[in-house]
Amino acid sequence: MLNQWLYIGIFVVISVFLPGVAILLARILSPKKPNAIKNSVYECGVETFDKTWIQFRIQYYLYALVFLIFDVETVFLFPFAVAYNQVPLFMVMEAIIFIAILMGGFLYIWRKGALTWR
Amino acid sequence: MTISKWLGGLLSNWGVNDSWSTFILYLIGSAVLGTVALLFTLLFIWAERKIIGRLQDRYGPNRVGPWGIFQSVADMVKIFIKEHIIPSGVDPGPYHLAPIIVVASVLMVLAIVPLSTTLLGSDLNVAVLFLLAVGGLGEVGIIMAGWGSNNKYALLSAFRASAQMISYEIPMAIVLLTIVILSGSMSMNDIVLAQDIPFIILLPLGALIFFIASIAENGRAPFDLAEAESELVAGFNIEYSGLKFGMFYVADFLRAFISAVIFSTLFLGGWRGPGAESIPALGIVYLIIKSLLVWFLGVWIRGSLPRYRIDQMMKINWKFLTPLAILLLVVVMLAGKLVESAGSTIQAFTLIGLNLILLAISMWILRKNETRVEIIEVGSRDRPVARPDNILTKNPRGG
Amino acid sequence: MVSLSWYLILAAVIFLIGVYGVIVRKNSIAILMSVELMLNAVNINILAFWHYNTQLNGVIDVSGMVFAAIVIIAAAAEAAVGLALIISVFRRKNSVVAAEMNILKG
Amino acid sequence: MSVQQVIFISFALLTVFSAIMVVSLRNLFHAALWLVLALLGIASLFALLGASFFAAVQILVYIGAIAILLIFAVMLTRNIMSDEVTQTNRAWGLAVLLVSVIFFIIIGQISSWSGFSQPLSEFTYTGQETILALGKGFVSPSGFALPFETASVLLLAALLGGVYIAMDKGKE
Repeated sequence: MLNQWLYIGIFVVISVFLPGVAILLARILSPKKPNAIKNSVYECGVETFDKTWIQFRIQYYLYALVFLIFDVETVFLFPFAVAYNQVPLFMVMEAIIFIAILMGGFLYIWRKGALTWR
Repeated sequence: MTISKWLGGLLSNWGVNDSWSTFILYLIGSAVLGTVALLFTLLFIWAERKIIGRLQDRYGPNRVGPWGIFQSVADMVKIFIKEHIIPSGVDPGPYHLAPIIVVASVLMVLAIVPLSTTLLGSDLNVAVLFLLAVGGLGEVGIIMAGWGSNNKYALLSAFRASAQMISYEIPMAIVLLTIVILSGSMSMNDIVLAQDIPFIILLPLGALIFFIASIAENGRAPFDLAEAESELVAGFNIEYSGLKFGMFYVADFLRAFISAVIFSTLFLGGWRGPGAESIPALGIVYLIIKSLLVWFLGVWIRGSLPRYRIDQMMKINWKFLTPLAILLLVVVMLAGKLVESAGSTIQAFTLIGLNLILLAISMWILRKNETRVEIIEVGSRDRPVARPDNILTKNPRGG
Repeated sequence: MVSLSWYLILAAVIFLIGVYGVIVRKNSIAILMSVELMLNAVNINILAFWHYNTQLNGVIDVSGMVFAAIVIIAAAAEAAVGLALIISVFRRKNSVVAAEMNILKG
Repeated sequence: MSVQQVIFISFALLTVFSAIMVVSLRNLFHAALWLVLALLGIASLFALLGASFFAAVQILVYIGAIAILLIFAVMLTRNIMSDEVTQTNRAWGLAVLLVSVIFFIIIGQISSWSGFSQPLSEFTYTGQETILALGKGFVSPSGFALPFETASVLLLAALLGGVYIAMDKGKE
């Protein structure tokens, strides 16, 4: 098993290395003539105002929250899915109950309007 | 694979011990795969531009070389020697790292794809989860790009892109769950081996959901609202120039092909085909042909459909795809156990039938909730028009 | 060979870095990050002992894995609700500093 | 030193360094990015322990979801002033002292245990065995069916609570 992870690790290093080297090379080859106007923030020609790091709407957070919960749910169903062929029907029912409990919450937030983009 | 055996033999002849020779082999293999993938991207960029051009009744690139085939090479050379403009006030760490992370997160997927019977990068026993996890790394890269750029449009676009990517990961993960139920394993190679009948036949609805979700995950049209020109200028990569921008560009086109590879591995039987077991090289050819078909479908969709609005995009995911995927999962779980003792033919037909029934029901629900958009005629009737016989002074209501 | 003690010491170090963060940080989101570090340190411990147990008994020890899974689920729930609380407080008081969340003080 | 030891030490150092950055940086966004790196280091340690499933889950849940949620929250609650003011309270010297004392107490206590320096050998399980065992354990009534269902209820509570608290009440 470690061998497989070793390959993954090497692949990760390579896939960081290749674009990194390419960018570095291009950086060396390319001309460098910065000036204040070229380096200003692009905002369709309008002078930029205030800081960029302003606050954003709550809706993004809500989606991320719902995603987190469903992600965790799905991830822990994966071991069950692997074992699916070797367990009897009533154990499958347990997994379905697991899903059903969360679906109750899903319906609630749907009714509440958390899934509607505003 | 014979080449790797030969290389291994060569290394052990040189007196390199076993673990080091594995290491070196892995290094060479991954370096070759990564480089080939990056270079092939040039070809994909050209092909996609050409196809989109023809779909939209244009020529597409047609100047450099026959059929403009060297257009992307020329583009690459140009982008390579372009100046790297670093806007003032960027957050240097995230800004410089983001393009590398985005490309890496795309390339990393290749590590787990089985290319043929004997040539598989890594037979990881949690490959399916790895697939999903790498997507998460890409989100981090995009957020870094948006944050580091010190630009409001970029940040807003990064927010949109990451919200879209995380949303569409849910139906994707649930469909993957159904695949794991059918194959009984999370390793990609086992999934390919389990496909005596390709899963697209057993799970047509699952394949459809997965395909839509993967288009959305890649942020391609019709889900390309992270780079909606009219609203957000150009997306999270607005402040990037030179090869750093080129990296985002490459990642975009490469991801389209790699997700086609993943789709054909999961649903079309990967490298399997007549004679692929005995001749491993044939497996790679089959895989590439299947992936090209899926990729072409994606390009076709990109060339034909208009972009969704953000609320529509979220609605499609959370109020249609996710419930449908969960329903499919539960149905497959129950049906698989209920017809467990029956023969494999009956099992297959039950699955197909249930899939089609679910598909029909969902289509019916979609039809019922369809909102007809009233076409409003632009322009009013009594507007004074600049015509010699109808000038403003003659019109009593004019002006 | 890597021995069990290495993992235990590493877990202790990360856990204590987390404790330090919880004590010292003012921003409540930073405190939450430190709590995540502590939970991860716990998970390293659990999985190290899972490996140890499995190796000792020769059968796969399920309880260790289930324990680790529950820790991850609890961490997810904690992050979701904790951050929601912080955002909610922020909208009322325009502050995320933990010491200023004292509405309940008599 | 063997290859495994080198790998372990490098990942351990990476994790500890990033963890220190998480608790000491002023810029919260940077702290969150360092947290991502620390979580990656921990994920690779899980892989080294033979717990592939948890390595993948670590990346998927912690980096793909929790870290993203943290970053979103950092951006949502951003004060214009928050980078300039100091992020730590005055007790940091005391905290360092306390933490190091606790560290030596813990290590002193457990180092006397007989299994402390037990070397961990590599697992022979290469396929789906460990995941299969976990999956069966989750649903079998003699195993951990009850904790599994309770976890679902916990997630439900977190979903409802989180959405209820975070949502806009009254659109005035």
